[in-house]
Amino acid sequence: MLNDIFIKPFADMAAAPDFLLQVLWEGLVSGILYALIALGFVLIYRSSRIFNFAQGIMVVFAALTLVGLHALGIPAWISVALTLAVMFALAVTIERVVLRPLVGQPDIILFMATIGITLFLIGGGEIIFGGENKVMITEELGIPTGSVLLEPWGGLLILEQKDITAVLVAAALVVALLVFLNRTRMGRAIRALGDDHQAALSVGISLQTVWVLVWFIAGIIALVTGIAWGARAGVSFALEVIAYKALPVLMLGGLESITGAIIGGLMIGMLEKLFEIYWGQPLLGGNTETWFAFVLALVVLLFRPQGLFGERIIERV
Amino acid sequence: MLYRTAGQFKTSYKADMALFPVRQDAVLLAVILALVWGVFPLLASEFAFQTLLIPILIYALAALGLNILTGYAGQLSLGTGAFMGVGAYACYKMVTLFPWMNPVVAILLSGLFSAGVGVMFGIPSLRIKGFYLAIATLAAQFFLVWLFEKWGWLYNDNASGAIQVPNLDMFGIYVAGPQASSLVQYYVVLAVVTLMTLLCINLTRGNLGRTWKATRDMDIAAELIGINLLRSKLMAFAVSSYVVGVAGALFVFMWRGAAEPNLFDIPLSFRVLFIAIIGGLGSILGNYLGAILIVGLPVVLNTLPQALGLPISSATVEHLNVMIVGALIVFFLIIEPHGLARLWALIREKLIIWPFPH
Amino acid sequence: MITLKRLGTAVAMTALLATGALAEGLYAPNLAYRTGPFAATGIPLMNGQKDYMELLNARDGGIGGILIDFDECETGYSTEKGVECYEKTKGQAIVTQPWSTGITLQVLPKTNVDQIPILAPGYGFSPMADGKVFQWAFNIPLSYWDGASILLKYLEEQGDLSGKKIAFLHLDHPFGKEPLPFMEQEAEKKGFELLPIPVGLKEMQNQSAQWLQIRRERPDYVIMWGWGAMNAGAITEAVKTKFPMENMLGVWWAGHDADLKLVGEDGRGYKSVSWSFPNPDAPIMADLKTHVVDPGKTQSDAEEMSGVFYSRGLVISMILGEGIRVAQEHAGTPEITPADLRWGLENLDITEARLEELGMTGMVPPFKTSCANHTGHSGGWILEWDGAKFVKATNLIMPDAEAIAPLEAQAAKDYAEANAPWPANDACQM
Amino acid sequence: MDGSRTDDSTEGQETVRDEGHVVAEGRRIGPVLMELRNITLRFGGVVAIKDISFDIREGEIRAIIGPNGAGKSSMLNIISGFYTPSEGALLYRGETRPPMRPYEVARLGVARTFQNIALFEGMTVLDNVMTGRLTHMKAGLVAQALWWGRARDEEIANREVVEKVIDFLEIQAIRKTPVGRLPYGLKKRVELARALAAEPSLLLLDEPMAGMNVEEKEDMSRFILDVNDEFGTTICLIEHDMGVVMDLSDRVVVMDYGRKIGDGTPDEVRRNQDVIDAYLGVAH
Repeated sequence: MLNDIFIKPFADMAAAPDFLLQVLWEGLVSGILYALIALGFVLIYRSSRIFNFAQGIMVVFAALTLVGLHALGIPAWISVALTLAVMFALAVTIERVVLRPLVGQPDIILFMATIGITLFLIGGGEIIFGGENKVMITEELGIPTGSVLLEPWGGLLILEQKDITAVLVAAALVVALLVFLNRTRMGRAIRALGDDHQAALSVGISLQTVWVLVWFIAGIIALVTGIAWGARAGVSFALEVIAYKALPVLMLGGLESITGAIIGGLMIGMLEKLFEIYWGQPLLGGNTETWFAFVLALVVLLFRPQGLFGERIIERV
Repeated sequence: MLYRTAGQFKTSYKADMALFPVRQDAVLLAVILALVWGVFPLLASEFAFQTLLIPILIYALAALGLNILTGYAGQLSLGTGAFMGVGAYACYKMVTLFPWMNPVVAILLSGLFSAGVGVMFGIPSLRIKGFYLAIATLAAQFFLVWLFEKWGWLYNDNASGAIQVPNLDMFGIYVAGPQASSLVQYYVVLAVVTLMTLLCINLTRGNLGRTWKATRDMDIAAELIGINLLRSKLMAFAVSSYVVGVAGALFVFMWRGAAEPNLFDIPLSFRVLFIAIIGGLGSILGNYLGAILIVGLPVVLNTLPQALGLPISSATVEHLNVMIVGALIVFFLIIEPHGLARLWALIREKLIIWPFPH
Repeated sequence: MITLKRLGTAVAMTALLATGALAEGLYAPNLAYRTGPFAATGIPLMNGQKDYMELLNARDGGIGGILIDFDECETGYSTEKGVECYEKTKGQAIVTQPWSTGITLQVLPKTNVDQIPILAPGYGFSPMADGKVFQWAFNIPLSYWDGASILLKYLEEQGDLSGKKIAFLHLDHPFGKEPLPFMEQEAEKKGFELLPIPVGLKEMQNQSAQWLQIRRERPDYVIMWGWGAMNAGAITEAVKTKFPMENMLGVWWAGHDADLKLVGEDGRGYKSVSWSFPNPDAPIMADLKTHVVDPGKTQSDAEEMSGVFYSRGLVISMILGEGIRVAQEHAGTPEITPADLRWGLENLDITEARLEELGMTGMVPPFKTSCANHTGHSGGWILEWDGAKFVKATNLIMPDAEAIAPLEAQAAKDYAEANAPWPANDACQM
Repeated sequence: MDGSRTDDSTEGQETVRDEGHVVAEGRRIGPVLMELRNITLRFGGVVAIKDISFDIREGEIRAIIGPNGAGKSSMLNIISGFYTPSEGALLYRGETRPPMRPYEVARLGVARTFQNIALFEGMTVLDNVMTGRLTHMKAGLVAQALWWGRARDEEIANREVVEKVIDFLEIQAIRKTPVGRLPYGLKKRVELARALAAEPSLLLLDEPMAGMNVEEKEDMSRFILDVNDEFGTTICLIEHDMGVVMDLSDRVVVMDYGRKIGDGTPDEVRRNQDVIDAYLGVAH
C-alpha cells in the first residue's frame, strides 16, 4: 500500500519519461485555460468586488456566438469581430440592467446576481443556438490542426498544433493584458479601483465605464478560452463545467492576484493530471480530476489562509 | 384591521417570547396547518402530490437547513446537494443493513451522518472565509459525489450504481418504495418537515440562534463577547447538515424512489440555494415561499402554454423556464435582496397599521 | 403562501384537464431531450420517432383509424425532470418512453403500480428482458448485454481473446455501467483482461486523462459505451493519441454519424454495433418525403435523415406503432388501454415480410417478443465508418443467449427480492 | 441615575488615595484586578507597544489616553485577548493569564465595547443585548431545540437581567428595533448595554464617546459613572477627549508612540511634562 502511494508512481514516472512529459503537457494546456478563466474572474473581482460566476457561461456563449455566426455564412474573422461586438453589448447590458441597480449591496447578493445571469444566458443560449454539440471553426480561423511528434528518450510525445496555438495565444493575451493594466491610463484606473474607489474616481474615469470595460475584457478572455477549448472538444453547454476549475485556482492564487491566477492555473492543471494518472487511476478508480483541485486548494488554504500569493491578513477591531 | 395588534399586551417575558406574539399570526398559521394537514391531501391529485406538494415540502426543508448555515450563521455553502446525498445514502444503507428498522427513524438518524460529514468539511471555516469558504464547500460537493460513484459499498455494489428504495412499511402501511401511496408519503414528509421546522424555530430564536447571528454579523466582535467561533460555526454546520441530510433522505425515500450519484450534483445545490435566497436568508418562512416559487414555477410554465393552446415545444418551455428563474433571481435581488420573507414582513407591517399611513 | 400554492395547484390541475381534452387519439408521450450535453445525439433520434408518427397520422390517419398524439416532454437527460415528465403524463398515456437508463430505473418500480408499459428500445436495464419479472418493461430489440455479447463475438472472430486486454470506456452513469456485470463474467470465461475506464459526466469533453491511461495501458481493443458529448470527445482523443481506429468499437449509441464526421477520414475503421441501419431506398423514406418533409412537418434535414440515428428513431416508433396495431387487433377496438398495449408489445412478430409491408426492409433485423421475452434479441450488425459514412461490415450476429440468460434470470430475481413485494407473472410460457 | 451627581463626584474621587484601599464617596477601590507587566507588541518589524506596565484595581475607572497611533487600542486588544503580546505578562487576580483566545477572556468576565461600533446589525436591540448573556447560558442543543426545561428557564431568567440593563440605560422604547436602524448615539448605548449584560468583572470601553455631540457625551459619562457606582464594575477606558477622561477616571495611563509616558491621578498626569509635550496644543 505504502509502496503504491509513495514509490511506484515515481518509479512509473522515471520508467517512461516521455509519457510523463505527455501528462505534463496535457496538464499545461488545461492549466492555461483554467488560468485564462481565472483571470477573467480576477479582473472583475478587483474592479468591482463581484465574484462573477457567469464567467464560465460567457465562455460558452462567446464560442456559440462565433460558431453560430459563421454558420450563417459570415466569414470566420468577421464572425470573430461580430462576436466581440456581442460580448461588448453583453457587458453594457449587464452593467446597466444588473450591476448598476445593485451597487453597494453585500457581496453575496452580487454573487447571486451573477448566478442569475448564468441561468439567463444558459436558457437564452439554448433557445438561440440549440443544445447540440457544435464544431469549432478551427481551420477557418487559420489554426493549424496537425500534430507535432517528438521522440524524447526514444519515446513518443504528441503535441497538437492547436494546443500549441492555444498556449501561445493565451500567453500573448496575458502579456497584452499586463501591458494594458500597467501602461495605460484606463488600465491603471482598473487597478486603482480595486484598491480605492475614490482614488479611481479622482482620475476622472467613471465607475460605469470601468465596469463595462472589465466585463468586456472578461468577454474577450471568454472568447479566446472558448475557441481554444472548443477546438479540443467541440462547443456545447457542457463546456461550462470547466469554469468550475477556475474556482480552486482563485483559492490558491487569491481573488485579486493576476500572477496568482496564472501560476495557480498552471499548477492546478498539471498537478491534477499527474495525480489522476499516477495515483487516481491506479488507486482510487479514476475521475479524481473532478475534486482534486478543490481539495488541494482547501488543504493549502488550511495552512495559508491568504492563499499562495496573498499577503498576510492582520485583523483589526 | 385584520392585523390590529393594539390591545394585545404582554404581561410576562414568557408571553413575549411566545412563538407568535401577535394573535393574527397564530390564526394564520392555524389556517395554513389546517390546509396542509387536512384540505390539500383531500383535494390533491397524484400529479399535485408528486410535482408540487411533496417536493415543495422537501425542498423547503433542504433550504431551511442551508439557511441555518448561510442565513443565520453566515457561512455560504455551495455543497448542499452533496450533504443531501450523504443523508440519502446513509438512509439507504441503514434500511438495507437493518431491514427491521422503522423507516422514519432511519430517516431521522440519517441526518446524523450528514451532520458528521458536515462538521468535517466545516472545520476549515474557522480559517477560510467568504467566497473562499464557498469554494471550499465545492470541494465537499465534488468529492462526495465522486465518492457516491466510486464507493460500491454505499449502493450495495449494484450494477447500475444507483440506489433503489425498497418497499418499506410502518405498522403495515407502505411508506416508501413503489408500493407506497402518495398520500401516505405526503403525510410522512409533512410530519417530519413540521417537526424539523419547529426545532429550527426554537434553535434560531434561542441562545444558539443569537450565537449564530452574532457570528454572521461580525465574527470578531462575536469572539470578543465570548463566542467560541469554531464551536459556533461547527454547530451551524452540524445542525444545518443534519436538516439537509434528513431532507436528502426524504428526497430519495419519500419522493424520487431511486437516485444516482449525479442527482446530488451541483444543480441541486444551486436550486436549494436559490430557494433560500429568493425566500430570504435568515428567515424560516422564506424557505417555504422560495420553494413554492422555484418548484411551482416550472410546473406552471410547463402546463400553461398547453392550457392556453400555445404551440411551444417542451424544449423551448424548459429553456424559457431556466431564463425566467435566472431573471427572477436578478429581479428579486434588485427589488428586495432580503427575499420573499421580507416582502411578507413589509406587507404585514403595513397591515398592522392599516388603515392609517403610519 | 396559501394562495400561491392553491393557485399553482389549480393551474396545474386545469392544465392537466386541458391536456386530456386536447388529446385527440392515443396519447403516446416521449420523454425527449433536445437540450443539454446529450442533445446532439438525442435530437436525430427524437426527430426520427416523431416523423414516423407524423407519417402514420398523415398517410394512414393514425393506426387502426385512430390518431397518435405523439407528444414530447423535455427532460434534458436529467433523471429528475424525467420522473416529473412521467408523473405528468402517466394519467393519459398508454406508454412511457423514458429515454435514459437513469429514468428507466427510476420509473421501473412504479410502472407495476401504475400499470403503464415502459418502452425502452435498446436501452434501460438488461434484465428487463425477463418478462415474468418485469411485466411492464420492454427493451426491444436488443439489451445492453446482448450488445456487449455481439461485440465480443465479433472480436473473437478476429482472433482468440484470451490474454488480450480490453478497455471498457464508459460513461459514469447507470447507462455506462449497465454492461459491466456481463463483461466481467465474459472476461473470466474468455480469459481477457477487462479494464473499465469511467468518464464522468463533467469530463465528457475533456477525456485527456482517460486517453493517457489508454496510452499507458496499451489495450488491444477499446469498447466504448458512450453517449452525448462523450462520443465526440472520445473519438477526437483517439485520433489524437493515434489509437488504431479499427480496434475501437462502440455500442449502438456511440455510432452517430455527426460524431465521426468531426474527424472524418481519420475515423476510418471505427466500428459500432447496431440493430438499425439507414436504407435510403426504402419505400418509407419516399413516403416520409411526400407526407412529412414536403409539407414542412419535420424538424430534420436531408443529411440527418440519411444517418444511423434518424433511421433508428423511425425503427423505435415502428416498434411502438406495431405494438399498438397488434394490441388493437387483440382488443378489438382502436382505443386501447396501457394493458392492451402491453399485450401488443409482448406479441410482436416483426418478420422480413412485415418489414417489407412497412417499407422498412433492411432497417432492422427481424425479431419476435413474447410474454416471457420482452427483448426479442434480434441480433445486430457491426457497422464500420468508411471515412464518410457508416457501412455494414458484417452480417447479422446473434448474441450469446446461453451466456446471458442465467445472468439475466439472476439479476431479475435479485431485483424482485430487493423490491419485495414484487409481483411476478408466472403464467408466462416461453 | 441622577444626573446631578456627575460634577461634584469627580472632584471627590481624586482626594483620598493610598496603596491598597481607596475610598471615594462610598465606592470601594479594591486590590489589583489585572496587572500588565512589561508588555511589548510587534507586528512583523513594527513595534506597536514597547515595554509597558500598569495595573487596574477592582472598582476603579482606569483610563488610557494618548494621541492617535499611540497604541491605546492595541493595549485594549491585548487585555481582551485579541492580540497576544510578543513579550510580557498579564496577571489576572494575581495569577499569570496564559495565552487565551478572546472568547476565553470574555468568559473570565472581561467585556468590552468597540471604537467603531461592532453591534450585530441583523438583530434587534433586545437580541443584541441578550448576546451579552451568552457566557451565562449553558443549555444544550437538544434542550434548546425543544425549548424545554433548562433552555426555557434560562431564556426567561436571562431576559430579566437584560431587561434591567435596558431599563438602566433607558433604551426600553427601542427594544424590538433592528439595530441597523438606530442613530449613532443610541448604537453606542446599546453596545454598552450588551457589555453590561455580561455582568463583567472588568469592562473595557474603546473610545466610548468618539463621534458624539456634547449632549450625548454627557449622557454617556453619566452612564459610565452610574455603572461604576451602582454595580461596582471595574472600568478601563480609552479616550481621545482628554477633558472627559480627566473628569471620569480615578487613574490615567498616558501613552505615546507605544510607550508609557505618564501614569497617575488625573491631576498628576496633567502636571506631567512629557504628557504636556505630547499633547501640546491639545491639553487644557
